[in-house]
Amino acid sequence: MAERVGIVAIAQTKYHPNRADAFEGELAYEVIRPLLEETGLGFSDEGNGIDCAVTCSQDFWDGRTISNTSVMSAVGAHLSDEDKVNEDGINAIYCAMARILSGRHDIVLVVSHMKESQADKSMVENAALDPIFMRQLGFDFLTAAAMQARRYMYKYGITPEQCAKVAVKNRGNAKNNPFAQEPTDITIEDVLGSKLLASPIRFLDTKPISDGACAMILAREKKAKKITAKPIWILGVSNCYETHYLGERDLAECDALVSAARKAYSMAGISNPLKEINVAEICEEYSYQELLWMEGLGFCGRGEAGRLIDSGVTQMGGQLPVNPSGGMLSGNPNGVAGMTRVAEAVLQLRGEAGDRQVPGAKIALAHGVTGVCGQHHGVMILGKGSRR
Amino acid sequence: MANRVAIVGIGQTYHKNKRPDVNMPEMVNEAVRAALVDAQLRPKDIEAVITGNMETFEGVYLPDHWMAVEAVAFRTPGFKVSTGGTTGASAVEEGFNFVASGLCDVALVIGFEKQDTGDTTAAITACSTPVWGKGMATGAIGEFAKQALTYMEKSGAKEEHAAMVRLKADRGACRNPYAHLKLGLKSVEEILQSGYLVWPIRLLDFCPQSCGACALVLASEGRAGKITKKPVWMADMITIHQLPFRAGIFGDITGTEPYSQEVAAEKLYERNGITNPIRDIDMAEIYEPSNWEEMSLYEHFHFCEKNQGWKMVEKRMTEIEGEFPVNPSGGVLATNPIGATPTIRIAEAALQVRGDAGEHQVTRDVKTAVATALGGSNWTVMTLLKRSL
Amino acid sequence: MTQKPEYIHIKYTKPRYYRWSTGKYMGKVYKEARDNKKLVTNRCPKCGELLWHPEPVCGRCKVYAGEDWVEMSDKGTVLQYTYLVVPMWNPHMGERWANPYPLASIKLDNGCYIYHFLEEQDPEKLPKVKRVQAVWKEEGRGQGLGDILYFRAIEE
Amino acid sequence: MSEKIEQVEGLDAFIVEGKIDIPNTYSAGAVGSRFLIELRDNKKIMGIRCPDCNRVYVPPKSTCKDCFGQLSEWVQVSDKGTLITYTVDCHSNNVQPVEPPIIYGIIRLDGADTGLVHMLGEVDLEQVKIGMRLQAVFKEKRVASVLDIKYFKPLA
Repeated sequence: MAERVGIVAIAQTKYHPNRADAFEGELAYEVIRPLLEETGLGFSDEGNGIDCAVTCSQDFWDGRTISNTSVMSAVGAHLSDEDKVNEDGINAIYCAMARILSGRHDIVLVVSHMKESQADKSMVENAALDPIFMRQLGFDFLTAAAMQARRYMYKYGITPEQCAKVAVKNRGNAKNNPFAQEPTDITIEDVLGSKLLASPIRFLDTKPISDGACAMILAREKKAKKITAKPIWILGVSNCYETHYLGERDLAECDALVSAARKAYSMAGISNPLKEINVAEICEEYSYQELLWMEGLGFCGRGEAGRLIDSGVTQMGGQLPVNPSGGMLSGNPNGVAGMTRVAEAVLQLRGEAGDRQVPGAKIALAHGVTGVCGQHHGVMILGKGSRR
Repeated sequence: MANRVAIVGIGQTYHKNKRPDVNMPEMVNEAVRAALVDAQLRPKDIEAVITGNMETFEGVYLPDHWMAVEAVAFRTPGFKVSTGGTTGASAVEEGFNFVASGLCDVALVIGFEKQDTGDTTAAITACSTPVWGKGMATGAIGEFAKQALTYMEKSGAKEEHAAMVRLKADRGACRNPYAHLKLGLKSVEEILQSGYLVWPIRLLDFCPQSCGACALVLASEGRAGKITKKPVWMADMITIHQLPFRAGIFGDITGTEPYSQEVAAEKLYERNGITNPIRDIDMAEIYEPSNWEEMSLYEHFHFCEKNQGWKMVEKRMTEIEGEFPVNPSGGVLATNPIGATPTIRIAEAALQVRGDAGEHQVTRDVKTAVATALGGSNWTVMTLLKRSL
Repeated sequence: MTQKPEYIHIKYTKPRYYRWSTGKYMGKVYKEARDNKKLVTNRCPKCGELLWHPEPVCGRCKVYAGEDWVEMSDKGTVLQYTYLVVPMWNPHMGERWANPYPLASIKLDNGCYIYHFLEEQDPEKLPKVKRVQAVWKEEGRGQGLGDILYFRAIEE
Repeated sequence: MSEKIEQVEGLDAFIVEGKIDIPNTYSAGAVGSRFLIELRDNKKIMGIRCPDCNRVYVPPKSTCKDCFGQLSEWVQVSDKGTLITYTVDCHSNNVQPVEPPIIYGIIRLDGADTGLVHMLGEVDLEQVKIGMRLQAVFKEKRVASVLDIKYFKPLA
């Protein structure tokens, strides 16, 4: 890469179970307005303002065809340029980065918004399943995740307690995050005693229904340095698809994540992620996923994530704190969650993460996931200061 | 500076009303295979896959996930975009950005739509949120009807001119092996006898609902020369959105707002030193959802002066043999798999630049071509293609 | 003789349910319509134009528009209209539906353009409908713009 | 109309309840149709083999995920197989074909290399184990759908 791309400002809403008080455009503007105020930027293609926008939303969740029409005013799209990405928000950042590196744009606004409270989660997720062989069986992503959890735990001897530890850690971490939806003091016993939804997944192993938005501004290196004293650089990024049919995959593995991580690490020059990364924000819609995704990210060997969480390495104060924000389990909407992870990583690197700050964090990892049993993973490595 | 980008592989399906013989991924696979064959590449050469589709049209959430294997996306980076009617061009634009940025050297972009799956008009009507009033939308057709009325009143165009556009489209379609509607129309009168859908839009004035897919392989300058002897260079792309402030979703019928097409065209022409579009550009593939729209689009893209679009039609300037051919492929009036439609415009323009359009290759030598897309609340995407940069 | 191959189709007919929220800005419109039979919207502080639909940002000026609420006239001029000949599937109703009332773009007297229905159903008489006024529902308001039945031709 | 609109307590915002109701019909395609027709007419489960990697796909597909070859070599697989993973699904949703709890599982049939997602029946919840042997139970009335297999039951 000839030039780096920097994140110059981020904003997120407090995540909430029902934001009926805000229409999509209102929700989006809630995070866009502070960005404009913080950076002093306006919308302009004269080289001194935001020259295009990448949005991220889902027609199925919004219940509206061309769901981005709801936020056109908010993202300054009139007589300007906007595109909508239909995966997790981390991919919208990837898309915006390509727009800048292509030399065709300088300063890009990225925003993702979602009100899960408006839709029937199971029906939306069921509609993602192949309609010929899977959809008629009437299951959703939770059921599929339960089968993945079962296979993963069976193959590697991961225990329900180890999964529960993820929920306990993350909901506890959320107490330090003013944006988190459900910061709660829970115990392993609480998790294991909560209602069984789809074995082995229990109520406290899942994330709550959540509404919210996240936005950020990306700029090419020269401009980024002028806009802020604390730009955070995207050092590495990639994403990858897995095959759709659950029976064609080894659900105890996550090859797509391995591939995405390998490319992002190679771009960022990282060879030992556990050592070189100071803080990781991972999308875990279900508690077992944080363990499985950590293996995919190479923080430990296959089947070793249970031991990794037992060792305390991923707690606050550990060698590699994972999800200081409280993660997705503490409440982030689908589609926004990956962008929230990046926003949290930016706060960590800027030293502005408040009570959830990992001291001296220099390199951070953010991860986003889309689809059934983690069919599409995005990985981003962020850093501050000089080029690696 | 950024990499230059070329189209090195073009593939599309035969477009049809119904495709019971394939499911959606299999249909996409046909276009993908054709593009790979055209580029002489293997699946593993593809470094990123960008798909474009309106998911509510088929009722499939995350359709790119369903077709990961068939679209060569399995084990490959990529994502899906959707921006309404412009989707198939937005996907190309992101593929263009990915290659130009150096993030990858070879990208596959795919637009697709399988309209035998459900009522697309209904899905388009679902663009309007019930929050703003239920039943207060007639889908795209109603909007185009309003446009047609306004155009008639302002320009003096008659229903005959709209029929001539349809006749031209059908002539092209009959020479294009991939086109969907091939009616073999003989006369303007025949068209004027077809019934009204929404007054004054006739059944034959409007685009059909098609099943189909179109895939393009894009490559960086360093790779393009190794892949093909006939790269088609993507000189530029531009996207301009518009908000429906006034009285029409597809442009302002009060005539006081600029059209997104004008803004896009003016910027694109200025950036690329085009001062006289029909001299500096050799042909166009435009997204014309109705024949009425085609005439006003000529004006918005500055192919002619205001209110003169119908005269270009009358003078047969935009026929295959004409001095400025528009939609020799038969255009959207003949073939409309929505998510693929803008991709097909770019593919067909690229075939013309390559000289590979076969029966519907235009008479004029095509060194420069423009492809356009239309969608959303009058959003425009334009692509400028060149034989050499 | 070759047999025509049999192809299987799989049907899904269940609707997807939603609980859309109006948010604060459109919520104000719903409330004023229900309580006072009034159409309201907000005004951009920069260009001074009324926004429609109301929202926190002026799409044209790209600045925060705030909450300068203004009552709109319920009289206006028909700019353009069209009507459905063939009933089309309405996704929000789950049935084929041809609106008996023609849909029109109406310029309200203080500048906003809105879409609504016209009372006049006769295609012959429609071109003559120019000046119109909203006819409000007497019962069961609380449906937002649906609180206006249609716009009726008026003589001035 | 099933639509209900109500004000959110304490807010000038309204909830508009409604639906998106567009029936969809999916083509199974030539490959999918053959599989479903065999289920319906002959209670046979068919797979498709990739000649390059020898993998047998059940359910069948027309493109090999690894070799990208176009597949056409049909093979019949057993109606018996091994459970790879499962879940006892206790939560209910709007699209389940039967009342929960439902046991979902992925079953690798003898002769196949990929797993088929389906349901389990005639089995005690405590009895379900990864690795257990199962056999398909077909419905009496079959319509060429993946649900023509009623469920998989433990092999006696």
